[in-house]
Amino acid sequence: MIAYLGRRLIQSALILLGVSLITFALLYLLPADPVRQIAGRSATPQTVENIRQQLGLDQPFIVQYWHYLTKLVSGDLGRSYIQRSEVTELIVSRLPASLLLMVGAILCELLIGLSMGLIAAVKRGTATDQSLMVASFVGVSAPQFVVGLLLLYVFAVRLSWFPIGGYGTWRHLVLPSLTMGILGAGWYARMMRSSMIDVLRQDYVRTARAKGLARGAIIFRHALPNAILPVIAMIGIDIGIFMGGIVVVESVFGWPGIGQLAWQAIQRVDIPIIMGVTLVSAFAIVLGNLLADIIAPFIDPRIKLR
Amino acid sequence: MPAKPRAGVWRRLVKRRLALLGLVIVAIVVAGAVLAPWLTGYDPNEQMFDGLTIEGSPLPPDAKFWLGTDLLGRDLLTRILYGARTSLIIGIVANGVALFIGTLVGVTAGYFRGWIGSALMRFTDLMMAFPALLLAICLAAVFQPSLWIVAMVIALVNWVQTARVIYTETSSLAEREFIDAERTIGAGAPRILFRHILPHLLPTIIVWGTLGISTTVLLEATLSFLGIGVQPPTASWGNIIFENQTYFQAAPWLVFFPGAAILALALAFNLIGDALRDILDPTQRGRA
Amino acid sequence: EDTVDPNAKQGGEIIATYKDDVTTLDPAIGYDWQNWSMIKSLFDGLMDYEPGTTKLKPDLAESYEISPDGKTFTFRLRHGVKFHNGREMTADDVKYSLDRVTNPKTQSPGAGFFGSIKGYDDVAAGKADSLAGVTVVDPYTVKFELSRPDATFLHVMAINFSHVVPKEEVEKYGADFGKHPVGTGAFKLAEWTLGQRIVFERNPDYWHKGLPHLDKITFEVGQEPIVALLRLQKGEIDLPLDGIPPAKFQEVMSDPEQKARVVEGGQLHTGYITMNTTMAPFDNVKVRQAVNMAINKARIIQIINGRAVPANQPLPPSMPAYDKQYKGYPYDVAKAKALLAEAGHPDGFDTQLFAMNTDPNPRIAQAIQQDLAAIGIKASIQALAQANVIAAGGDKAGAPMIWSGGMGWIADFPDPSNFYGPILGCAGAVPGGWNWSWYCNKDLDAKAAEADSIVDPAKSDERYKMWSDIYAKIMADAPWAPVFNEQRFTMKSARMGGADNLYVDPVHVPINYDNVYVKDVQ
Amino acid sequence: MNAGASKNRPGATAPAMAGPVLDIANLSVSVRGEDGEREVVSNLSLTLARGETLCIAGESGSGKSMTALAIMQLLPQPAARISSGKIHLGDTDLADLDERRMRRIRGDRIAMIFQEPMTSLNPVLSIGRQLTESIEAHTSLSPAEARQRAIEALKAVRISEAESRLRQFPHELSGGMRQRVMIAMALALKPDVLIADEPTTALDVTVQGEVLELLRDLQRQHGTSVILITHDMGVVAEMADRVIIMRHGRMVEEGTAADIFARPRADYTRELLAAVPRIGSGVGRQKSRDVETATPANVAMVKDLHVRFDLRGGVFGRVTRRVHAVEGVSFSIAPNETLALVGESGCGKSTTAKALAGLVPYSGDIVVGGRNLSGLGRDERKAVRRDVQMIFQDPFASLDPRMRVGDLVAEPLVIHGIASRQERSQRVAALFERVGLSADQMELYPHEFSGGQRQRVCIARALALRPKLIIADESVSALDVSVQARVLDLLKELQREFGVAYLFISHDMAVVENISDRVAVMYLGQIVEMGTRDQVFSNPCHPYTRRLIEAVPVPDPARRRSRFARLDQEIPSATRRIGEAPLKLALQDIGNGHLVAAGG
Ligand SMILES: Nc1ncnc2c1ncn2[C@@H]1O[C@H](COP(=O)(O)OP(=O)(O)OP(=O)(O)O)[C@@H](O)[C@H]1O
Ligand SMILES: Nc1ncnc2c1ncn2[C@@H]1O[C@H](COP(=O)(O)OP(=O)(O)OP(=O)(O)O)[C@@H](O)[C@H]1O
Ligand SMILES: [Mg+2]
Ligand SMILES: [Mg+2]
Repeated sequence: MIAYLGRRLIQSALILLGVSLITFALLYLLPADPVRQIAGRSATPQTVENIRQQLGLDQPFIVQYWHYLTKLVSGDLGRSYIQRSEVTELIVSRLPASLLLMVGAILCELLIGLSMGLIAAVKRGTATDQSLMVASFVGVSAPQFVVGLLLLYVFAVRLSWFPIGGYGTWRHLVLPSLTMGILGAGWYARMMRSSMIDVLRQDYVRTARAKGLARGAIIFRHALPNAILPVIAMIGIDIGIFMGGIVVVESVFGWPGIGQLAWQAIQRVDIPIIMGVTLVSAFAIVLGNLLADIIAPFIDPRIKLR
Repeated sequence: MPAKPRAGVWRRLVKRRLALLGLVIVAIVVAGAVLAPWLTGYDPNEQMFDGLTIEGSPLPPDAKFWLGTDLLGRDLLTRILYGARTSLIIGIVANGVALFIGTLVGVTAGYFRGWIGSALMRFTDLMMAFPALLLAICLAAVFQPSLWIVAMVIALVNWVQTARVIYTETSSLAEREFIDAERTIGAGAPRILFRHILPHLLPTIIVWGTLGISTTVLLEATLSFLGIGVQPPTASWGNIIFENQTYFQAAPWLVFFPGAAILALALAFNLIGDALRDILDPTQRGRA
Repeated sequence: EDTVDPNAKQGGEIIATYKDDVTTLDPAIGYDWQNWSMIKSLFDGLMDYEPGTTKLKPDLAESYEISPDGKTFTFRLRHGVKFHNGREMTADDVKYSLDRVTNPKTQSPGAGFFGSIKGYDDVAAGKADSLAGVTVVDPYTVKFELSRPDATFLHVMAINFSHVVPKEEVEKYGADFGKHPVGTGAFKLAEWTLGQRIVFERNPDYWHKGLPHLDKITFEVGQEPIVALLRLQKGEIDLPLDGIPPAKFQEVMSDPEQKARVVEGGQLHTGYITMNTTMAPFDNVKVRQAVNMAINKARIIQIINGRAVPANQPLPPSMPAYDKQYKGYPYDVAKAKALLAEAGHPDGFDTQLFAMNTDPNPRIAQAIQQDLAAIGIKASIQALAQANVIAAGGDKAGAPMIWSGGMGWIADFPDPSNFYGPILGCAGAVPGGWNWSWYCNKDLDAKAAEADSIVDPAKSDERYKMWSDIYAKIMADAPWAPVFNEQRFTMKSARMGGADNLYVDPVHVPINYDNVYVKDVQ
Repeated sequence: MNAGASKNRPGATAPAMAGPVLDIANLSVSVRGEDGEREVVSNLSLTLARGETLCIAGESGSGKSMTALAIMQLLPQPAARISSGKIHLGDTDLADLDERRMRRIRGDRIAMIFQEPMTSLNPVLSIGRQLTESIEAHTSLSPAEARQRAIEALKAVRISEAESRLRQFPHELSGGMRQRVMIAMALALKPDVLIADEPTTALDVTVQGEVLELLRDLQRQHGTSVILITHDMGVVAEMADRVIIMRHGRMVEEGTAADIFARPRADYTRELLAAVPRIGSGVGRQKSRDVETATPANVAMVKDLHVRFDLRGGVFGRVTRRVHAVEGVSFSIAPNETLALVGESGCGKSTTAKALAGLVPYSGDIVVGGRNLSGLGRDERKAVRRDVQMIFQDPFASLDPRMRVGDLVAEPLVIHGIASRQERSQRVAALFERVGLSADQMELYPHEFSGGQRQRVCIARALALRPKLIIADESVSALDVSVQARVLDLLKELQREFGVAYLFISHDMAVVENISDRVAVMYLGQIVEMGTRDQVFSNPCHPYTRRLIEAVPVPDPARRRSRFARLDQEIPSATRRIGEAPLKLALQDIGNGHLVAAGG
């Protein structure tokens, strides 16, 4: 276990290194000049040059990347070009909102997706099954921003059940989480259904039935834990999808998370922030996958961490 | 005698109600895209003088503009029809390229173990760790967006999942006994790959292909929504929504119709893909 | 001493919203729409403007003197002005603040404004730490020596970059001073939750008695304009400061109750199309003139719901030196075509039009595209993130045409010269510069320098006349096609009080926080 | 409970108790398929007396499992249903009982054990949980009492350290132990009827003996009635009081075990019995030929073969443990000779075969046709490869399901560039005929054949290149006895005709005795005994060999054993830490080339 963790951590570090290198290279190739963003429109060429030097942006790529890495090792993500504050501080201040949203979204998709999938699998072939699956398809196929705008319009503007935007109480969380969750819920419903149908065909379910167990016990105790495994693995991958979706959903709902931060930074070529957010996201994804892998043996004792 | 494999896939597809619905939708969209010039009397980019109110507001659907006009006074129906071209091109090209890269990487990594395989898979892991949309945004910023660039960006982002799936499948195929059997009769890697592994991957590739189209169309829409998609005035369903999204209350038709179009197309491909998955799955063969 | 609104009520709190997070509140750095007037409320400069107008007045300075040659400015400081930390502001702070803003290490985007101060070049080059031209005569007197007469210098002393900061606090927070601003202004920062809210609290020790009126302003950020407006309609907030979203404009303006709460005003803004005068075929003045005649400005203004007035010259109407007599190029497609033909392009040509990718700019670009198509110019649109457009513009071979919207020129201070230097003068026509039409007319540069050396306020009309001429000449060369001057529409809650012009203050953009008040306090 | 306690066993006496426990009358089960409904059990009637063991035997697909599932009301839904008939358990007719009431009967009054111990237990629940839940479902015992009952049940099936086993998960147990847990689970509530559907088919012979023994014991104690489904006539002979033979969903014969074996009435029964391989009746060749050590004439020679699989672990993924799958195996095969490799699951038989076929990297020497494989280039190796062909255990898995069988058989010719297209198809047609298939079947896909036919396709494919050696890895294990017999005959015939040598891998001692010239017994990656068939079977010297032979159930109720040889422990693992190589056994010649490992 320890060895496994150690190895996974090394792998993760390498992945993060790769991510940082690629992002850094992409940003280096960007035609837009960050210095011009900082210097503003009244700057003299002298000022521009000064700033370029100050930021080390006149250095060759390798040198710049090396500087970035060495600082990164000590946890220093640099300072935002535009905001001038520590990227770490900016991200830390916005991360809770994004994490909250992510947790909300995961809850939504698990709650909706898993129960839909479960019901559909148990009622396989019936009208319930079919309508649930069509619903899940719609969920998978709906563009997030359309869903977001629609939910906003119906539940916040028209019905006033939830606030229109912003951040703070659980009521603020509902609509954005739902928006992010619906897509995943569709996937999970389908995955859960097929996984569950598969599990319900297994010999051990037959054994459980042969023992005369009640239906509930068979479904929830015998089938569910087996069926949920592929879903757990998905949650890790999901985090990557969320990190993308966050940009859209946060902007629709004015949610103060890192998605908005990233989007603003991209608009203004604020490289340290883009780097920071990318790395944090990549870290979250890697961590999510790691967690999924670590949780798996607790659900399925056959799985050994090796 | 049971049906020969793949013979009758089409027939079985058509027999499923949902798949049929999907096929019909795709057919409608394709027809709309191809026949756009004959279906509407307007030019997709023509900003009509009578397409806006005096105050500059778009017109709701009426007899003249069936689906209303957009913020520049263009006929929305026409733009949606022409936008279908973009969305389909992106869906097919981007997805095709993604599928190709994904299959190539997945098969190579899955069949050839050793350093090539693990290097490829580590790279895939790395790409998985990228927040996809963020990567797309960065890429879109580096290359100035055009239809083809957007397609390539989407492909570069989307091949990863395919590679993963194909990898898993290839490595389990490579473990199958009949592959061992091929080796014992002296079959070389090319033969095994092309004659024996690829045909088995075909259902997966087809299914991912169809499912991927919907993902791709959605991603293009999202990129357009963020203003880094296909360039105006070229219409794509995504950028129609993007241009008009703030009007979703004042002029809901501007978001509703293209949104419904995206949903319908994505839904259609999902339905087809799902049905294909069932039909092509050998373990399902012979089942009712 | 200027007046305080006698009807103003003291106290009360308001909530204002912005979409984007506030980047920094450091006066040497902040250069955004959001933080511009926030900084003005936290800090003060030697000069300021009468609230709601473009009229200069002394602020931290009690009075000033200008030497006859226009090269020495002596300011006498107000006594008893205290920083938020309680220390009294003195002439040393003034000098420190200017040394700081010009020091390259500060990376101030506004350093260039101080180019006329003696010793600026040395500081900018890193050869000196201190501006030789700024001397502390006594704790309440500070003297500026310029290397050339500079008619805009009093404006420069009013812009944020020259606002006075306390050395000890700057040193304490270092690069984070922007997050912990301490100034002499009407408000002080009470809370800043990144990405969520900024809270301003009334500065009880503000030197200007009776100001500010409000006890507290909460800025909520990250709010989409449309959400902000909905919240305003529900009475949750008072000031949606990104304005009325286009999608809602019609609805608001057609409701008399809401319309009554909308304040309309001019803005020191011009939206224009640049044409790269070094790139064929735009190196031909006739082509540029043709473009000027091809643009249907009325239609474009219709697209943005009539929230602008057509422009025919670089300067906006509310700017001194705006030439009311100037008629500009008429909208005349036939003539435009003829001009194109004369220029050797009877069938038009292919080109590119760059624009920023946020609404409504892509739409405006498409309208322009259609207008150009009418005379045969086939322009493909490049709708890019702001940074990329700016990069293309600063590259001599980068962008044939750029629609300036979203990045367009909003004046730093209400002086005609402010529309010239970086965006139309030779100084800006350098790689990375902001003169995207790469228009460089040495004669005009000389004329501009001459105009700006007329420092005597009494001769300002003469100076303005010179500037009007300069802009007229520019229009003859037509490096730009001015399209419109945006009007500002600020909507407020019913409880907000204060003169209308405070809500469309030309300098305190978007509004003047110090002088507004709420009507519902006891 | 005391009902059966006093009963004497063994003995084929008809059960004395009045009134059957289970009475099935005219049961028909039909299955809906693509081409309509099909009866898979037709008009089956049977009774089961208290304390009796009823064996249902018959070829694969004859409807045995369907019958069992019908009794349990566990027919696969919605495909299968009981179309008519009654199933009386005491007074209740199970056939039309609602699900809720049926649930109370399942597990409590009728219990069932399934074929696959590996998949019949829920992998994610602990043994204890799975045991106690059925107890709790049917009794009002407290959790602690249920646990106690579970421990007793585990002890009853002779699982050591029963208490700590409760916390273990199925995958931590061996196949035999899992099947014992299944039995414990089934018997914990002392049901009236126990249905065991091929309970030992998936197990090694030695473990099979264990489990059968246990079933018998428990039945003796509790007087449970047992329906035992099997296709192994040996098991039938060992276990049955009465036997039912089924074919195509119908009962073809019913009678006491002694009657069935001694005086089969139906033709099919006779056919079935004739096909059963028996130890000691090997009719292959009378005399075992003498075998010399490696001569150039040998088609293949293996010397000191080692195959090890590295298991990685640790932070840097270094090799920490190693599976010593094959540890220094040496043998040689002469032309026209059959060498059998026997041993229990996991002892390294397949790995040896794979090394020989070039499918796994190995160390040591493999010489084929006088050429050492390790020294050859790619093309040469490909050429040598032609001489060694392989037939796998599962004919279905070893044929690419997406190719026509004709193409599959032609493929080796294509790869080696033999013959023109036309000649090829002629040759393939000839091969098809040779292995007993018709040439027009070339157009079909593998799934359109039966298991035996598929194996014939594999054989044809192996023969296509005219190899000198064919490796048959458990090639007949998956087949029905009758089919198995036919395939074995085919193999022998082909040997006579073409003079091919076989490396015949099997765990079934009876089959081995039938076909082999020489036998090598493998244990933990090493050969522990090797000699001619007669040497090994009439004079097994190594204890392990002896145990293997003894464990084979004899298909003759008259020779029923009172006890099976007990396995003293589970087979030790071939996985070891780095640096801990297993002890190398030295083989001693005890005369005439009969090699036996010293010590044992
Ligand atoms: N789920 C199912 N759906 C359709 N047909 C089935 C299903 N299960 C079994 N059958 C068919 O029912 C028939 C009887 O099968 P059954 O499993 O009872 O055979 P069996 O005698 O147990 O064979 P084996 O020895 O191989 O276990 C077979 O022809 C089989 O193909
Ligand atoms: N690729 C592999 N990696 C690791 N271990 C392996 C591998 N292949 C086989 N083994 C191990 O090697 C040992 C010998 O396996 P092998 O398949 O040769 O046994 P076998 O005698 O053929 O058994 P069976 O009768 O079950 O087929 C077993 O412990 C097995 O788990
Ligand atoms: Mg069966
Ligand atoms: Mg084996």
